[in-house]
Amino acid sequence: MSVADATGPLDAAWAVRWMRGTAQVVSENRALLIDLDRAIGDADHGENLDRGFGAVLLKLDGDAPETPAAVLKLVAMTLMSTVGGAAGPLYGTAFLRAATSLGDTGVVDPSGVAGMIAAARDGIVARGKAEVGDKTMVDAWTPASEAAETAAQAGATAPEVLAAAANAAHAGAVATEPLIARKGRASYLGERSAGHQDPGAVSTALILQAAAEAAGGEVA
Amino acid sequence: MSVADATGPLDAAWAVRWMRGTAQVVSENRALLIDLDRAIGDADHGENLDRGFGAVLLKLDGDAPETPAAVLKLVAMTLMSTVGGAAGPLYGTAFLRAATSLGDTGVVDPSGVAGMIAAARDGIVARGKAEVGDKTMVDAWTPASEAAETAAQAGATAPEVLAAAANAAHAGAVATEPLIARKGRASYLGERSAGHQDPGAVSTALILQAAAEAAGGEVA
Amino acid sequence: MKKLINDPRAVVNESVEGFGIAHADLVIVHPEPLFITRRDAPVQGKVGLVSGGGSGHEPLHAGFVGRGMLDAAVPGAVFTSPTPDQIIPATAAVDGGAGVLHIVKNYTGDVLNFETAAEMAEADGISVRSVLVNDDVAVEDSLYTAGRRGVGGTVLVERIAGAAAERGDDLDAVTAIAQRVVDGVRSMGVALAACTVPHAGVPSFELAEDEIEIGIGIHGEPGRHRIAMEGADGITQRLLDPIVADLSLTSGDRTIVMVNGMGGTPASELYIVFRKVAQLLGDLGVSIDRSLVGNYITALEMQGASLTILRADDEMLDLWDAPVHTAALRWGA
Amino acid sequence: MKKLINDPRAVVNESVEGFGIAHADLVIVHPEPLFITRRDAPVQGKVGLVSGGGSGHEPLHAGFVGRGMLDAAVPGAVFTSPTPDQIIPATAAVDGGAGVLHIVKNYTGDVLNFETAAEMAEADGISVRSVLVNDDVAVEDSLYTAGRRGVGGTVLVERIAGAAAERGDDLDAVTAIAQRVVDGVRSMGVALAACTVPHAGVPSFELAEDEIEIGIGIHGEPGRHRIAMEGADGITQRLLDPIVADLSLTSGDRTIVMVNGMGGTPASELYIVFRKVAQLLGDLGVSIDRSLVGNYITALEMQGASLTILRADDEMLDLWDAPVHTAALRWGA
Ligand SMILES: Nc1ncnc2c1ncn2[C@@H]1O[C@H](COP(=O)(O)OP(=O)(O)O)[C@@H](O)[C@H]1O
Ligand SMILES: Nc1ncnc2c1ncn2[C@@H]1O[C@H](COP(=O)(O)OP(=O)(O)O)[C@@H](O)[C@H]1O
Ligand SMILES: [Mg+2]
Ligand SMILES: [Mg+2]
Ligand SMILES: [Mg+2]
Ligand SMILES: [Mg+2]
Repeated sequence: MSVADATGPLDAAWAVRWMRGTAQVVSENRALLIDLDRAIGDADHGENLDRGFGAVLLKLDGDAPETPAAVLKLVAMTLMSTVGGAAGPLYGTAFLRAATSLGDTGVVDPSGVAGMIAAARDGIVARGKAEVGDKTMVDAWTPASEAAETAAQAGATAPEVLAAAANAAHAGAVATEPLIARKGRASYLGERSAGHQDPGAVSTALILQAAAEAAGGEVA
Repeated sequence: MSVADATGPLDAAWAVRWMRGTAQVVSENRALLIDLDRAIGDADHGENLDRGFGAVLLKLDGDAPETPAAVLKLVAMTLMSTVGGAAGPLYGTAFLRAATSLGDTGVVDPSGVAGMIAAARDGIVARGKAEVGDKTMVDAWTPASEAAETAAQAGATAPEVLAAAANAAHAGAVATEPLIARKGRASYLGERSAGHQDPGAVSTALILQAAAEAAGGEVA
Repeated sequence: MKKLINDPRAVVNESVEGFGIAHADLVIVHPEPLFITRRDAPVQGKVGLVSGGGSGHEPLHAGFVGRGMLDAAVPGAVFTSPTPDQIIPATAAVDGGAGVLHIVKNYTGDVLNFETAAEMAEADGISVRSVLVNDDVAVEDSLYTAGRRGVGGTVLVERIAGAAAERGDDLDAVTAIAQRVVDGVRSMGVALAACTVPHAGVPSFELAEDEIEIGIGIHGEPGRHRIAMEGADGITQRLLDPIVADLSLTSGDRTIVMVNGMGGTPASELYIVFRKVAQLLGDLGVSIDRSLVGNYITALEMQGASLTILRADDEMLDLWDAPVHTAALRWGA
Repeated sequence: MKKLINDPRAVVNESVEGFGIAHADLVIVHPEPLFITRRDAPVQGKVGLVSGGGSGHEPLHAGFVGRGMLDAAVPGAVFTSPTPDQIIPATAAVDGGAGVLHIVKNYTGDVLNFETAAEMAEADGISVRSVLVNDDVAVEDSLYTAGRRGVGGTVLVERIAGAAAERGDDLDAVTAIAQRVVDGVRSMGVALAACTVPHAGVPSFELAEDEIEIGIGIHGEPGRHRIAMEGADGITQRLLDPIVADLSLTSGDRTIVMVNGMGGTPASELYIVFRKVAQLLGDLGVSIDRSLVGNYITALEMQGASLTILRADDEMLDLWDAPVHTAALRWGA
């Protein structure tokens, strides 16, 4: 079974599939993320995430948390202690807040998905103080959160909500290309930061894509 | 008057023309000599000689020694204090011994030329302990000295003796190409020193060529 | 990419391991999670100084661990700030009861990770203060940037605050003098050629044979702008002018000057830069009271240099002169 | 060629001028002819130590002028030994009545120029001895070479002989201990990338992305052979093996080890090499009693490293530990 074909309820097993899928897609895109970061940063984003999600895989092999929230909390703690840089605390906070938003629910419903993504986004903003348009991962999480909310309110299934979020995140990441960075180390480049997609926005899209695929959602 | 056209007796004025000609030809071949030394040494031979003969020019501008020997002694002292490296003491000794061999003669005759070149060569060997075939400037000075001696004994004019020496030095320099160096820093390369002409042998040929040209001798 | 390394992912661990063996008289390397403390840590009653950040800037920070400077250094992956789970035990290990100062270079990653660590160490009952070094005048400190970067000034902060801690200043006083150095120190850098991050494997940027990057940081990132190659004197003027302007240096001011190599620049070239700095400051009537010329905060094997100037007062100069004994900076001890 | 220089022909003068300003407390730069002495030279009754050679190896030699090491350094043009007219006044300037030792690296040019200078200084009534450093095991000491080159071992000779002179040994004794160090020290180097001599303007040799030069000297000359790129551990083994063999190091031997950067190699990589040296010597039962890791004798901005090992005895270790205060090496003072 390839991770992309998996379907089922958004339970703890889904969360584990999501994380395994993320590890795989991050590893496949390690060089791309390094390259994006090389252009406007310090060439480590792909390496950092690959190290972090590699550690997540090891943790998941040893541990089988029983709720989606427990999985995400384990991920949060692992990323926090292995990624470093800006992305470590930001993604760590995102997954921690996402976990908190889920409480002890066993299966995440559509509005739970939207709430989880909103919580993640808000956590990143609380830590990093970036606004939309600053050319950061917030430019992927914000449209993702909005799309998820809209889809959930329109009655979409949980996988559909995730797919909507992933697609919006992807569009958001692409849209960072012309922007001039105002947060993170790309901001040091001033106008020279324009013309490249933000690595954190791109990795956000990959992570949400993995979430949707783990749920069997169709991602464009 | 270009230095190459000058003719006349081998007097102090000739010695001065020789040195001005050497300064010019060394400066023109600075890059070539650096390149030869880069291949099997440390890339400074052309720079060292250019600095040294540049200093000689300045000295000659300020001072007008009255005998050939006095010119060569001034050159020797100047090279000794400005060239450095292996070539500085070797050429310094060569010109000092050459000067000594001339005594206070006002005009150098054919056998005087041969004696001067032999003295220079012997001085280099005394300082550097190199033998023919070791891929050093000795491989140019030795055939030059032999050719000068032969020409002088055959009744050649002084300019002709110089021309014979210059031609032999040139041939000697070319013949260093296949040799494996056994003295100087090229020896550190072992077999990798083969395939390049020795920079000091090449500069020797240039110096003797300038001597002949300053005397109006035909150099092939 | 050609480097004297084995596995790109093992660079930091193997290098720190070698460092620990070479300087076993001075430091202890704690491997898991990785941090380095001075051998006699914690020094009872002394404020502990912790700094850290991405690796690749050696000798910063581990090379500055020892008497009169840092109590602990926390190295992250190359150019990646360390994680709280390294910073927290390092903080605990050097707390001699008088609290701990975190010296943090102003990068989002460093700030967030040290912030988290400080919070958690405080929760464990350790008094923690932080000072943020942001001395790079190449970056404007504005709403449109993450603020000025922390670069060469860090070395001076670590030395002077380290001396203050060593003489027995309390946590507030050490924090205050560290902040005073931050306020008075500015830097500017230039790159002639980029460095190659081991895990990336290709140079961080490409420069033509006749181009240089002005206003670079210490992470191989491109600088503020690219200009045509110039002589050392002209480049030095470009580094100096914005610092003099930002600090409003004027006749009679005293300074500590550091001309720092980025890792791939010969010492001879750094002294040529220093010579011009001395001339130009002399022309302004500004005195150089102390100086450092060498590789102190690098970007792997980058070719280039940075200039750091601190407007110094009597106390700073006294603290500067106090004994220091670390792998990379040593006098009076 | 991109360098932080102005005019290629002014590199040495401008660099030494900057050095003199930065270290005015330690040295005096004599400009014409160029040489550097310790500020308090001549030290009455102390044997004077003079070394020198081509420039481009900084901090060698000027960086080692000061208490407990050299009394004078004589810099030639880049990679070109200095001339007698520099060496003679340097020798005279540091003769405190106890005579002068010339520490000469074994290159034809250095030998001839120092020889001439020594003769002329003797003629002026100064007692001069010479010691020839020839520690490079990459070169065979045979009829077919100019003998082994002097490389990293020079630093150790200067330090230990400098300490002996400082404690009051007479000229014979200082010469003897210097010679003892020469006899017991060996080195071997590797280049990952060549350097560019300023007046030449192009790299001294070209290496493909996957090639390295083993057995290089310190003048940008090609090495003994070219091999495919390897990991740091493998390269370290290649540097170590011939030294161990040549010195016949065996279990119980004590050593001073220097892992030296050629100018363009990050400190982190040197520590990775040192780590492996420590492992390998440990396996042999050979102890590392003292060590240096850093840029001590360089070849401009060459990328690479050299390993130097001295079989040390009690006296050498004691002298090593004695106070030294120079720009580039300092402890106990
Ligand atoms: N203040 C911030 N708020 C939100 N995201 C940020 C902020 N600063 C940086 N980022 C994100 O972090 C990414 C860089 O992550 P990474 O390269 O791992 O860390 P570092 O910048 O420390 O090297 C950027 O592409 C950006 O998306
Ligand atoms: N022992 C020697 N005897 C004669 N000539 C020598 C000897 N050693 C070196 N040379 C000559 O010196 C030349 C190199 O001179 P140069 O490059 O100026 O000095 P260095 O080798 O010190 O850099 C060689 O090409 C060789 O001709
Ligand atoms: Mg990054
Ligand atoms: Mg040469
Ligand atoms: Mg980073
Ligand atoms: Mg030379």
